[in-house]
This record gives sequence, structure tokens and C-alpha cells, in this order.
Amino acid sequence: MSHDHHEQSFFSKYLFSTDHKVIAMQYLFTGMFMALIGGFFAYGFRMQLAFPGIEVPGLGLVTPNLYNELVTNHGSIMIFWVAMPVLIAAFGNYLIPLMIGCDDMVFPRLNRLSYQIFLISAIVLIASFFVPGGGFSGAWTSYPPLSAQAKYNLTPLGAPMWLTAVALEFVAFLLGGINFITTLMNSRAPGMKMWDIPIVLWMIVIASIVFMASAGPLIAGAVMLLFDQIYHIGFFNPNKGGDPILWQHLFWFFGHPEVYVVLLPAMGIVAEVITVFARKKLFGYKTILYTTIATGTLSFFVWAHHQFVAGIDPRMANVFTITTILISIPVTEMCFAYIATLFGGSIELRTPMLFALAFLAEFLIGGVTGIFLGSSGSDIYFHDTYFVLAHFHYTFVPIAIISVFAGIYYWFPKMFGRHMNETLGKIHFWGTVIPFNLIFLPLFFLGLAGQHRRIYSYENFPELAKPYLQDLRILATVSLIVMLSFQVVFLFNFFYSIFKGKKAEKNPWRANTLEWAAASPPPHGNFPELPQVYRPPYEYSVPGRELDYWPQNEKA
Amino acid sequence: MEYIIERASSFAGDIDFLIVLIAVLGGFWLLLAEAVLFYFIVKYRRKASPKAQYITGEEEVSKKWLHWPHYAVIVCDLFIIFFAIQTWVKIKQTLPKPDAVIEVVGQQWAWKFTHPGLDGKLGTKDDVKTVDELHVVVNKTYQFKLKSDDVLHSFSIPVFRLKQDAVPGRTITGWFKPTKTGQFDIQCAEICGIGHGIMGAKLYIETEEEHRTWLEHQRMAQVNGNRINTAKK
Amino acid sequence: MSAETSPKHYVKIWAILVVLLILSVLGPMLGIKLVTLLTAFGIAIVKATMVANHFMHLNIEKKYISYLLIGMVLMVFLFVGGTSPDVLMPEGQHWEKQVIEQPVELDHGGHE
Amino acid sequence: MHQPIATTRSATGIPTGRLAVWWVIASEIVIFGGLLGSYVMYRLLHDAWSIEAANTHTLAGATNTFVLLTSSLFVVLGHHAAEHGDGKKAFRYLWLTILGGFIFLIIKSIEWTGEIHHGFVMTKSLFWAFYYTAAGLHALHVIAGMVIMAIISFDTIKNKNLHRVELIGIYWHFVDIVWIFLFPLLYIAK
Repeated sequence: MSHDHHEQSFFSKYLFSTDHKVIAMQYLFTGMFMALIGGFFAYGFRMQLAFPGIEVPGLGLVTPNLYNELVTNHGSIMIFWVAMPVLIAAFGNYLIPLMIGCDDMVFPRLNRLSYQIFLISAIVLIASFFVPGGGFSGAWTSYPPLSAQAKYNLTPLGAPMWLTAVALEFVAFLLGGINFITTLMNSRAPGMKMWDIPIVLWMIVIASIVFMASAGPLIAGAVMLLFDQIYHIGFFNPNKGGDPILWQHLFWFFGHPEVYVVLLPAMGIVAEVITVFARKKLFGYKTILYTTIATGTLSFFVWAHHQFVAGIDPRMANVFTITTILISIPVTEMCFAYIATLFGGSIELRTPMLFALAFLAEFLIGGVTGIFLGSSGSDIYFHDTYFVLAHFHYTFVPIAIISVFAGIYYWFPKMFGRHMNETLGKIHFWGTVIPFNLIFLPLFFLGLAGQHRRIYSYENFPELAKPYLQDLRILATVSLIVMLSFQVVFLFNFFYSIFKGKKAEKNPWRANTLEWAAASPPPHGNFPELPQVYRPPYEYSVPGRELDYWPQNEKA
Repeated sequence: MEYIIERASSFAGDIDFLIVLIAVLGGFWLLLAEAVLFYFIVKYRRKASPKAQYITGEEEVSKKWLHWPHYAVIVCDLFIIFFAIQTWVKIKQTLPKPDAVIEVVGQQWAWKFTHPGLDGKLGTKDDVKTVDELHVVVNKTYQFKLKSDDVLHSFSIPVFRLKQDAVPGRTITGWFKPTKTGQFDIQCAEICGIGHGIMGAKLYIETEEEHRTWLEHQRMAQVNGNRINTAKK
Repeated sequence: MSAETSPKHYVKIWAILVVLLILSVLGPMLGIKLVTLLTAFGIAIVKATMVANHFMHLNIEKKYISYLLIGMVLMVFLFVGGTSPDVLMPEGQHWEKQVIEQPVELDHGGHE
Repeated sequence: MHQPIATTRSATGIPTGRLAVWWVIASEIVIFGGLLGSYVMYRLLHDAWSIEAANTHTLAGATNTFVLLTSSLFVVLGHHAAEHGDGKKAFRYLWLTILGGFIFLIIKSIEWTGEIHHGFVMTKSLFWAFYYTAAGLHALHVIAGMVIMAIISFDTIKNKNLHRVELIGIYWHFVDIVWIFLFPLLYIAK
């Protein structure tokens, strides 16, 4: 297995590696880099909103066009180039082979190709900020005709480049997804049955399947939109017989399942973390799995709730209201099961656990506020207001930021063989979670007051230009800056610990799953001897056993 | 809701009721879930509970702790669905007989309104066309025909709790009935390009007399304008 | 070796497919709309199933692969089903759209 | 580079390569489905499109269907040969299949050249836009299949990696099936 100890050059080891762990790190670092860009964009437009017309330090004057460009690309980056690569690709690549006890992904070269395409897509996106006319500024939903015709969006190069980048990114994740699915289906360690698979893997793979089934129409749609932009065909141009609403359907048929594509891996990471730090068996493993499948399936039936007032037939809205409210059923059941897991546990509040619990607490808020938007009647008012924005940030920030931190703090000892500093971790935790709430709670209120989205300055709307609303905007902006600056603590902790952190043993958290049976960090080939599996993954605190954990690979 | 933003249409109250209903039902479950979560975190922290219990959550005894709250959630869901659809049907799916019809057209980056003139009919010679100014009479039912000239826009009047996207190539019909006089904001709530942030219009809800005066004033201006134009030629 | 995977069997399937193809071309020549639809799309479905079953060996593959592929096809139908009230219809409840038919000009040059 | 152990495992009973090809096809179904679904909806809305569709060349389409069906036969025969360890024969069949792909593309290009000369270009109307987009996307799949097949064939002749003949075969049949649906959608329904 890992007997070939030939020296690899820097390039073949880090840039063109086929090792799933290296590829996972590539995804992770690319995602972190993109997150910095996305965060910087958020800083740019929040500064403009709080102090309209000032020279933003480090960015300059935010013109209306730049403002649109910033919000558009902030959204695109955070979803396509941060949440997706980190949650699915980085954790999926790192965890799947280790947790099912095999040496690599089934198609290592396909895996490398997937990352390379992803990297190109990121480069195309970044390049699009510097072309004449600037980057795309028609919102991440990219509704035509605005996105389709340069005479409307004024970004003749930025728009097609943005679209190309998104399409490439999809191709990358389709390839990656195929790899994940086949690996989990076929390459499990001997003895690992369906119910022995750690829940995080189930969730990553179900998310990949959901992604695969939903992204197809949008890939076709992206080709159509690209032709509209370049050749002025008019697939979505009503003056040529097209229909702009079709794009909205194509987009949201993908766009809504996408929410669950990133939610599921996050829930999975949280499941791993809370079981370990509460020393508890996961409450209702099968229930959680079934609700996951139900959520994944139902997520295909709800897409048009993004379009209630967008010009779709009002009769259809009733169908989508019902399905949308129904999807709350499996999701609440899942959340209840997670909370029930804590019952009777022995909770140790280490940094990963803090982040995992914060995920649950914050995500509940995001979930409940979603009901306002899923019910057609109240969505008439809330559609495209800051209420929507605050709602989905209450889901996406827990998903893409908080749960990712939980995962990084938890698996860091495995990834780099060293521990991250606990004190700095806790400082980082409070410095992230408290400002996070202070950013978005005011935005809920602004949304209730009727503040609509993607407006660079509210001075043109007397009802929204009231001083107390402006105070709320300033509060949100200041909180954002505080939150962003606390990420420096994380970055320092992260890079310092890679080189200088306390050395970690093989299984520092006394966890059950197979990745902890490998050395920290695992060598090429992962395991000295590929493990066998004898029991389910969450056998903590089993009565009659001296140890409170029972690794999956330990012979009875 | 009306403490945050005024209500000025006949159906604003319905939407506010729905919002409050969801806030109460959802808020109850949210607070309950958060309370249980934090109670567990405190009660079962390592110091207070050094040894964890072994509960699979697969037996009926423990599963019922999931299921019963869950059934209760479903009942709440049904309530919400019922009222959501009721509100939706009232606002978007029924068209009460209008007292007047207006035409609203969005373009980059202004709202164009066509009011019926003194004869009360749309499509006649004395129609009054305005840009970024909508004048309506309080307590009259209006039907609007919404169109767009170029890209998507969204006709949004927060005090009415009304929002409807304008789609190029389509004519979408809707209605509202103002219930309060005053001067309010009209927004464009769908990104429509570089000038999206300036695409606001004014809504004037007037009494019958005020509206008549305004119409007559407009008529005079129009006649004068025509005279000037003819003189120029 | 089973009869399902012999060269003879493949040739037989191929022959049937070619006959079906000829039928599907001839069918529309009758000019009856229903026949056209039936021969064109009915036969397409039959042909596709035959290729899938006998050439791709879905008939002897694990069942869940078929379910997977059918599931994906159902996804497409779901998408079309949810979208068609807006895209397929010229008008609906309280809305209508102008349907622009592009004029057919046969002598139009190949340039804009 | 050596193959990871992971690739050789088969917990489902389906070899990894074939399983992956099924998933590739699953993802392709929705891509083509999204495009064709949009086309069908537009087509049913616009009556005038059938007049446009009358300008397509049914005979060319039918011939191409025949060519693809025949190439499908060749590739399945190639798979049969490969299963019995006859790499040389499989190699011949693979190249016959590639030849079929070539003929398909040649007919396609003659057909398109004629149409473009008559002014039926992509920008003429949405029907032609869909016509070229859908058939073009399909043609790209044909080309990709041919390239992969050519690469595989040189292993096959050395009796190496014979299982790959089946994998490319399944993909090729899928490309065939897509055409089976494109043909009536673009050519016959008038």
C-alpha cells in the first residue's frame, strides 16, 4: 500500500497530487482564500450602506455599479466558491476514504481533474473583476434580460465570464460528486454495512446526489444564457419569443436544492462533533437518515417559492406553499434528534463543540424565519427585503462558516497532526458568534420596515432614510467589521498550529470513526493495514465497558 | 407590524395577521427548542454529568420524545398553510371589481404611470401620464396592469404590503385599495441594473377632491404643453 | 453464455431497431397528427428502452440502476411540470404574455 | 501510478467503473432533459415553429439515426468480444464504432452547411437556436466518445483493461439514446 516511499517533487506532491487528502487541502485553502475575498466584498458594501458616499478604506468610493458588482460576487463566491468547495469537496475528499477505511478515492485522477477545473473556474471569476466594464453585477441569481444583454447590465465581458465560471464550477462538482458517490457505494471497509456509515458521509453523498439531479437543467440553462449573451439569440428575450421566467425556473430548480446540498454536510459535521463531545450515541440514527433522504427528496418540490411574486401563475404558488411548509417537517425532526442527542450526555465544551452547538442554536432561527418566506401570503411583503437576506444568512452562515469551523477545529489534529490553541479558539468562537447575531438581527428589523435588497443608498427612499434605521445599518456594519477582524485570530491560530501547535496523538478526541485509526496526519495510503469494521459509528458510553468509546475497527 | 410600518391598504392587515401568526407559532417552537437546547447544555455539562447514558433513540420509548413534538409542529404547519393560502388567494387570485384601472410600466430606471383622466376610463385621450408619481384616491379599488419595457422590475409598495414583479413581454394584473391618505414610497424590489438604487417613485393617496384638483391641474398643463408645442411648429 | 448476450441476439435487436426507425419516418407521411405523435415519440421510447435493456444490459444490471435513471427522467418531468404553467401557457390567472412568432423568411441571408 | 485499493472494491456488486458510468449518465439525463424540456415547452407555445421545422432534412436525420444505431451494434459486439478476452476483435469493433461516429459527423456537417447556406442560422429564430444547441451538444458528446474510444482501443489491442470497452459502450449507447429522442423532436414533429 504505502510501500512506495519514492520522493515526490513539490509539484507532484502539492499541485498535481492525486492523494485525496492533498486535494481536500487544496479545496480547503482555495475556499478559505475565496472566503477572504467574499468577506472583503461584504465589508465594502456594508461600509457604503452604513456611511453612504464615503471613501471606503482599501476600496475607495463605492459607485452604484461597484456596489452591484460587490453584492453579486459576494453571493456567488460565498455559495459556489466557499460553501460548496469547503463543505462538500474539502470535507468530502478528506473524510470519505478515511471514514470508510480505504486508501483513496476510487478515481484519484478524476478527483485531481475536478479540483483543476474548480481552480480554473475560480481564476476565471477573479479575472472577471478586472476586465473592462467590471465584473458581473446582475445579482447571483442572474435573471435575464438584465444578465443576458450587455445594453442592460453594462458588463459585456463580466457577465459571460461569471457565467462560464459558474458552469465550470458545476462541472467540477459533478465530477467530484460521481467520485464521492461511487467511493461510498463501492469501497467501504469489509464489515461496514449501511447502518455503519458515519452520518456525515451519508449526508455528503446524499447532497452530491441532490446536486447532480438539480444542476443539470441549470447547466443547460447556462449554455442557453451564454448564447444569449454572446450571440444575442434570445432564449430568454421576450422580444424574440423567449421567456425570462424560464431562467428563473431553471435557476431555482437548482438553487433551492442547493441550499440543502450545503446544509446536509454541515448537519453531518455537527452530528460527528456533538456525539464525540457529548459522549453519546446519535439519537435515532435511522430517523436522521430517513429525514435526510426525505429532505433531499422534498427539496426538489419547493423551488418556485423563490418566485411567488416573480410573475409565475398565482395558482402554482399554492402548490409550492404547501410543499415548502412540508419540508419543515423532516428538518425539524432532524433538529429535534440532534437536541435529543445531548440528553443524558456528558458535554465537554471544547471549541469544536461550541461551534457545533452554535450551529444548532443559530440554524433554528434561520429555519423558523424561513416559514415567513415559504408561506405565500407573507412572502408578498417579505420578498426581496432584508428579511430574506437576514433569513438566509442565518442559515448560510451557520452552514458555511460555523459548522466549517466546527469541522476544522475537530479534524485539525488529524489533518496536520497538531492541536489548535484552545484559548484562541474560544476567543475566535465568541468573536464570531456574537457579532454574527448583531449583524443580522438588525437586518431582520430593517426587512420588516420594508428595506429592499441591492440598493446602494437608501437616501432616495424617505421611508427608509429615517435616522434610526440608519443606526441599525451602522450597527450591522460595525458588527461585521468586528466579526471579520476576529477571523485574524483564527488565521493566526490555524497557521501557527500547523507548524508549532501541540503534537496530537492518533485519536485525541477518543472518537469511534475510522479516520482516527490512521496516524495523524495520515500518510499516503492512509492506513498501515486497511481496517475491518465491527460496529456502528456512535457506540459511546456503552454500559459495561470501561472505556466510554468503542472504535468501529476494534475487534470485540 | 403597524408600529414598524404603516398600513395603507385593505389587505395590509391580512398580511400582518399572517406574519404575527407565524411569529407566534414559529416563535413558540423556536424558543422551546432553544430553551431545551440550552437546558441540556447546562444540565449535562461534563462537571454535572461525568458519565453519559447510552440511549439509541431507536426504541419507541425514546422515539416518542421526537414524535409528539413533531406532530404538534405538523398541526402548526397546517394552520400556517391555511392562512397563507387564504391571504394569497385574497390578494393575488381574486380581482375585485375596480373603480379605476391604472397602467404601471417599469423601465430602467423609472416607473411610468397612466392614470385615467376625469372620465374615469383608461385608454382615452384625457389619460394622465406621469413618471415616478402615482396618484390614487383613498378607499377606491384600483386594478393595475403591470408591464416592463426592458428588464425585470418589481412594483413594491411597502405600506400596501404589495409586491409584484414586472416582466417584459407580460401584462400582469393586480389590485389594491388604499385606506389612508398620505405620501408614501414606491420601490423597485428587483435588481434592474446600475440605477436600481434610484428607482423609487412617490405614491400620493388623496381624497376625491384633491385628486380632482390634481387631474385638472394636469389637464391644464397638458393643454398648455400642447399649445407651446404647436406654437413651436 | 446466456441468449441475452450473444452476438446473434444483438443483431436481432439491431434489426428490430432499424425497422422501428423506418416506421417512425414513414408514420408522419400519413399526415395524421395522432399517428405522427405515436410513431415519432412512442417509437422513440420503445427504441430507447430496447437500447437500454439489451445493449446497455439494464435488464441484467442491478435493479436500482434502472430506478436511478428513471428517477432522473422523473426529475426532468417534475421540472417541466412545475415550469409549464408559466412557460408553456400564453396566459394564466391574471396575466398574459405576448407570444412573438418569428417570421419565416426563407430568403433571409446568413447574417444579422 | 498505481491503482488504489479503493477502486478494486465492490460493496455493491457492480464494478466501480460501471457504477461511475451509470452516475455519469444519470447526470447527463438531467442536462439534456433540461434543454429538451425547455425546447418542448417553447415548441408547444409557438405554433409557427412547425413551419421552421419543415426545413429540417428528415432523410439526413434518419440516416444519422441508422448510423448511430449501427455503431451501437458494433460497440456492443466489441464488448462481447472483450468479455471473451479477444482484444484484437474488440479493437476492430471499437474502430468500426469510431468510423460510425465519423460518418455521423460528416452527414451532420453536410446537413448544417446546407442549412446555413439557406439562411437557417442560429440567430434566425429560437427554433434554429435550439436545433443547433441541442444537436451541437449531442455532437460534442459524440466527439468525446470517439476520442475516449480511440484512447481505450490501444489498451484493448494489448488485451489490457478490457472492462473499459463495456464502459465506453454504455456511454455510447446513451449518446445513441439521446439522438433517438432528438430525431423526432427536431426532425419528425412538423
